Amino acid sequence: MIDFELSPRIKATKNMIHMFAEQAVRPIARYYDEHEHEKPWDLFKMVHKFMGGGMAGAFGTSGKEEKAEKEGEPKEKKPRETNLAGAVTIEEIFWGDAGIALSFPGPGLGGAAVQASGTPEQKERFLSRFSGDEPVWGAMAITEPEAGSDTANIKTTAVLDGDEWVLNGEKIFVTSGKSALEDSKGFVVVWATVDRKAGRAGIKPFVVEHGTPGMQITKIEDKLGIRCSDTVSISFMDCRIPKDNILGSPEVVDKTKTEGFKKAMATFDATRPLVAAMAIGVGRAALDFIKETLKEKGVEIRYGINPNRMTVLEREIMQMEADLKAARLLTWRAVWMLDNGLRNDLQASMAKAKAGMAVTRITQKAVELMGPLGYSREYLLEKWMRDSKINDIFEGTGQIQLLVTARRILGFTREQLK
Amino acid sequence: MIDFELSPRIKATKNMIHMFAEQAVRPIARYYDEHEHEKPWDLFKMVHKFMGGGMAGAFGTSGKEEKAEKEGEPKEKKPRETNLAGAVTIEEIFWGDAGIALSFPGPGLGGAAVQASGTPEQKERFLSRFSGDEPVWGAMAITEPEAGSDTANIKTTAVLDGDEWVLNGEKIFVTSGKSALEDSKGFVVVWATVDRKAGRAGIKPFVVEHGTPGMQITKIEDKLGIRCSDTVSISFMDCRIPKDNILGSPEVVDKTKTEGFKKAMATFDATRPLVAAMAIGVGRAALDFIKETLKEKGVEIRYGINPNRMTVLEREIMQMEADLKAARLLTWRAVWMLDNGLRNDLQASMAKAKAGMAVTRITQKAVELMGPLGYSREYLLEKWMRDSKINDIFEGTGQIQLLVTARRILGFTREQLK
Amino acid sequence: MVSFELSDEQKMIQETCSSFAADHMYPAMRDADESGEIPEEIISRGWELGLVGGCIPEEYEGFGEGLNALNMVIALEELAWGDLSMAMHLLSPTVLAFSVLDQGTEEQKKNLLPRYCGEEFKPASCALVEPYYDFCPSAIRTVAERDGDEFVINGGKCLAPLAKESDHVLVFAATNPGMGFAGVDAFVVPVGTKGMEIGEREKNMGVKALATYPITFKDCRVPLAARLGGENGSDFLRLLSRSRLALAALAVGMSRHALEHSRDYARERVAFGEPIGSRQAIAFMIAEMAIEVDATRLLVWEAAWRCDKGMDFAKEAALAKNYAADMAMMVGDRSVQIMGGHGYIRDNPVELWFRNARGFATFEGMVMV
Amino acid sequence: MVSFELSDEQKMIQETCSSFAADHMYPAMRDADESGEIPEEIISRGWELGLVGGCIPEEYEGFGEGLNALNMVIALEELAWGDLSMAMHLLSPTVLAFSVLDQGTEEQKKNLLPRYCGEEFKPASCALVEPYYDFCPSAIRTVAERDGDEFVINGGKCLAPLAKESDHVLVFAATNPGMGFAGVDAFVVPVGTKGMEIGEREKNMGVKALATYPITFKDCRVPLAARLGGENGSDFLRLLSRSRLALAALAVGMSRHALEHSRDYARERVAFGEPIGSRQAIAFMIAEMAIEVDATRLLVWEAAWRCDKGMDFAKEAALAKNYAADMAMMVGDRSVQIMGGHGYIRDNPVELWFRNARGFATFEGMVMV
Repeated sequence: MIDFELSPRIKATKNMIHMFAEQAVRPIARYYDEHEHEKPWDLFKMVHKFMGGGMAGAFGTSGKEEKAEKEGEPKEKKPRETNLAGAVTIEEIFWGDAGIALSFPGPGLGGAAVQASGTPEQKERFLSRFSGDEPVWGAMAITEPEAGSDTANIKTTAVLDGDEWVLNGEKIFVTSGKSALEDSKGFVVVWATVDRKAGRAGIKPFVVEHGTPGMQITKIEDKLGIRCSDTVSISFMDCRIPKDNILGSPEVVDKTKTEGFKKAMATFDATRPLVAAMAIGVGRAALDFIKETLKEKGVEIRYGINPNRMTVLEREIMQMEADLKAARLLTWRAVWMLDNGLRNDLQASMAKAKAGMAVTRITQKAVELMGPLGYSREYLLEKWMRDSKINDIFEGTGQIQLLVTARRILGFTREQLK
Repeated sequence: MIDFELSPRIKATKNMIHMFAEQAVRPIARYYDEHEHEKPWDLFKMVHKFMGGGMAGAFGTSGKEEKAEKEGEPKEKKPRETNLAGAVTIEEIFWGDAGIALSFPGPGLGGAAVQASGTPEQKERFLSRFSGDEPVWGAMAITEPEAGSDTANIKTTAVLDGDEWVLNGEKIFVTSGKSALEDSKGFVVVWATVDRKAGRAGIKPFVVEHGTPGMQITKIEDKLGIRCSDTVSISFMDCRIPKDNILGSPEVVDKTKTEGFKKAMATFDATRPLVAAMAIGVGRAALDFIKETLKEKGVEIRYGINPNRMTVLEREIMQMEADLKAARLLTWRAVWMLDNGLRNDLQASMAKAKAGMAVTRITQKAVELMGPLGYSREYLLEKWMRDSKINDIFEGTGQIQLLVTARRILGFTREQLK
Repeated sequence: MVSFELSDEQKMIQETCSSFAADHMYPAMRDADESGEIPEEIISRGWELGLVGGCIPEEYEGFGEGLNALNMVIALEELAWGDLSMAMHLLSPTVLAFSVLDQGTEEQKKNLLPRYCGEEFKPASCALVEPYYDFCPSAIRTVAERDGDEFVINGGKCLAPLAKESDHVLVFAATNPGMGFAGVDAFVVPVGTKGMEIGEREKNMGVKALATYPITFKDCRVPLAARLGGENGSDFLRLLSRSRLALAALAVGMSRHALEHSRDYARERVAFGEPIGSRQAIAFMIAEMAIEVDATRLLVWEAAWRCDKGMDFAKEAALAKNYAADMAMMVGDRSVQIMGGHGYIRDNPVELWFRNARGFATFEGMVMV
Repeated sequence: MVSFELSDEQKMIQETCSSFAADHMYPAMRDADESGEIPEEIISRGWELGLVGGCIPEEYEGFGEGLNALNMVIALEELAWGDLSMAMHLLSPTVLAFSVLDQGTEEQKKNLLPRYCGEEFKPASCALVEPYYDFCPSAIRTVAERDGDEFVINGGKCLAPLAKESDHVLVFAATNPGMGFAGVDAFVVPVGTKGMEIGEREKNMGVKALATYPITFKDCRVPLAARLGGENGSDFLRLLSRSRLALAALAVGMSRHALEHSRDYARERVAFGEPIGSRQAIAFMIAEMAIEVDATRLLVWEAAWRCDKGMDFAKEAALAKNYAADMAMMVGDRSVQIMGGHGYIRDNPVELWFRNARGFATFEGMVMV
């Protein structure tokens, strides 16, 4: 039965999170943009205390929720809302500030990988820490200087030596890598190949604990936006980790079946719509700013009249609203499918592609429409334009999303449509 | 010395052609849209009489001009304006009506090919007819049912048998094919391969005279727009033509050098900006329609104010004007380079890509902006939207133009950027 | 609780309409466009789907439980996949019938609704759009002035579907000019009423198989009872919004077909040794088309859902309709572009969708959910 | 007769500015943006190009033959290729100097022009933009009322370049509010004049190395002679249009650099076994960027040519400036997109161009040809 009404539970969370975003996040957004590499520790502690990594719905589930999930089958009949709740929550928190929200403690993508491919023992060992007293971060290291979107081309190696895997290589663009490895007792999930010749099939995820010798943060990036969130480069030089820190089977199955990789992709299918929700939150912030500005000036928007009789401002706002709503509905559809155990890789890519492109356009247009107010750092609009650009880039650029979408629609393989 | 002032000679022609377009072409535009496959013979006779195929500047030069040219070297120092004159003239005539203008008598692309690759004897033999008393058409047959933009994949064969070439195959999308072969004593230049294995190198242009046995028009297309211009399919079944009707050398030079093909491409480099000029003419017609409608209503366009304070109508018009002007300037640059003996393949593609996309957008937007007046066949606006779409398609689609542009800018070969 | 799953009833509607569109409408689309005629038989078969009568309660001789916007937009999407002109012809009675059902007086319901519950297709027309480049439903120029126990209508309309073929036309006129949407009323005017003149059939760029007419009103007098809703009048913005949902749904259906056609062509057509869809330029166009078709459908569903829930949906309907008009033109244009020269030829369907698509920016009223 | 060939003088200007931009400006661009400071040495070297003095005739101690819009837009394109902030800093005196040269009284010329012909860089500011979201040059809110033999200026301005560093600010104010462009005059106001308060340096998203300031006017009194053009006043739309040509030319230069950077990156960066430029999605982006950069340059050239010919060029300048602002944002956005994650990092120049690009929609005045 088609329905767009959020359940009471989600509504309540939404309101709570919105209040939090408005009162605790928005006010400090500018400070952490101007003071790159500083961290809002008080906020982190509060987030950790009251949300118990709930925000981590963003990137996999927290220890607590994880337990809850064990009970039900993955494809249980009675409808679940975990991912929808995640999307709704994320939109609200990112409405507050993208950089700060991205820097929140929690299992992150690393946790999601453990969640997706870890054994019960591993889940216990790696995820339980997120329910502890202190904020902890999990991170994921895939990208390499020469790889970019080309994750199949990973050069970092993992060699089994007795009871240990020995990692060598360099990773870049690790979100919250510093938080996980230096600021807390966290870990990073590192994607490395156990067999270069095996291509995708040889690529496996390994959990590397904070403070493991041979692992070093070599660079902390200065960025266009989302500056509160640290993005680091990590080098691995003969970095030794326990044999059972590999996620999933160490077997290199035949080259067509790329189980390890599929798991990673499964992680992305789950997170992609959530990244879309992030974009939508920022876009909504920009739209709200414009609408409030106009309200103050007593300018009303005449929805419903002939669009060609509107002012440029009115029509732009109408288009922004429609684009934002369209992106949100595509996102809700993708998470709803996930919650209902339906394959959603196509819909997830559609949602992220739409949200990423819509919101970069919306924020860029918003800055233009607000003229000097838009361009000035006295207001947050220009920051949202900088922050939102990341949504068309990370977790797969807009182009990658279109490629995935096109392949599924045309029924082409990766080889047929490069 | 940068200068945008048209020479007095071109200005005079421009004004003359505009008057002609307004008084002789525009009034009958709707009739020949509603009566597809009928032809304005009186107009053709007049065009032939007074312009002596001058309009054919559109597609190569008329017999007369052709003679004139023999005197000067191709790369003579003193500035020539032939192609600029062509572009300016074409914009005016297509402002009148695209379908009718495309159907005008003259050497057309076929003549241009003779011009580009014919021997003096061939030029005399094939082009002199255009200075005769009766309107005559030349046509070009390249596209095949299975080829499309993929001209290298031509399957029509030409086999030398004694003193004759024997052609077999089928061609589609031959502009003015009926006019050339059935309505007048014209010819069609047919691109056929003398050696399939040789790929591009094996493809040669052959002149086939009207009424040659074995050549038959198999289909006359019903089209979205430009209905006054006939587009036909032609089949060749053991069609025999004199040995010396081949243009250029029959030798299949080594596969990297594709001389015959280069000539064809040279033809396109010359005609592409002229196709851009066609688009600009139609786009200007649409823009003029809107501006006159607004003028009647006493609505003035406030150029110069903050674009975001404009009405949607004002801003759209401003963008249409800028796009149209940009396309025209890119086109003028491309023909200016040609007139000055500079390689212009990049600029020609840029101009056509810009003009094609700008004008399809302009005409589609114009119909929207004019509401019921735009959608009604009582006015010509809807026709211009249909006509202009061809400009983003024929002589190489917008995508092909972007591909050519990108290859040149990136310095990639056809193999490096497919 | 959020769900994107169709009810069994909706799935049934979708399947029935979908197969009717595929088996009967689409095969006749091209001929209908070229000839301007829709085969009787398709309409009578289409009428058997019972889409109109299925909304009218038994007390008015129908066999339904009243209006359901969601069910109807699902049906409309499928029908427009088949052919836009036929869908709009078949559903021409909706504007009058559904407006009366939604906001008519009991008397109006009893008199009018039974006409649209019969075995036979029963056309009805509506006159909203006016022949001005800047026509706007909030600034209608046709006026209805009260004069004693009559209303006197003056003005001009266009794009009135099947006006000549119908017994009644639902005419929208300003009773309070300058009051925007609130100043507009609807009037049930019998065809043949003195002062109402239906002109020659219009020639449009698209929907060529749909007969539309201009109508002029010169001191056309109708009784007070002709006003929809009687003394209280009616909520024009609500009716307008319902029609916008219908138009947006039609745009989704037609565009979906254009997308599917482009997809199949891009998969099969070979150039430069590979299917053209294996090149990013074409592939990305198709991906964007798919994203926008789905996006529009969801905007329509959400607005229709709000409508059925009794929430305010005027803004949502306006956003959806405007978004749908832009989307349809983008998709229509690309479906031609992807076929290249073949797309420009009337042997293929895409140029027809290209012409139809542009209409959505101008259409208002004409069909309703 | 139509020609696209630069004169020898223009080629010379182009080469000189181009090598200065490559050798001195671009290498310092990133540091200047991060620190907000432009090295003295770059400005003094840039001043040696003689772009300002080269327009001022000898009678006013310059060494030029007066204003030449075409020459100047060619120079500006090259300088913006090097760095936008530095170019705008270096040319900050143009608005005052060129306005006076173009429309000042003989007295104003004699007093002011020699200041900008010296060996040393001499800043000058202008105050046109106002801190309202809907600021429009045709509806300036800062007013200058005549009171006896003085004008009294009241209002607020922003984005006044180098205001604190300058001796004079050219202030645009409405002498006839409501009269649109015709109601605006320019006033030469010495920094320090009572009632004119220059606020703290502004923080902008882009052009971070360019010092801009807000200025408030509270009953700021200036003599009648301070009005540009004296009793007759001046042609504001003409001055505005000249500044629009300058801004559009700067947008072309900066965008051209972003295009070249994207082109080189797309050629060299390998992913999935091939240069990313060998994929149509990226390649077509670059082709469109190239087309739009060239298109904008030609719009600017044509408008500048009209200006130099003494034709009306206000409309052309507005079209070019607006087109340039859209183009710059498109190019800036894509230059980041093409680099992916690397484009988001401040090690690379593209994010800086992305931030600068958005400014052109808001900038008015600030620099002039």
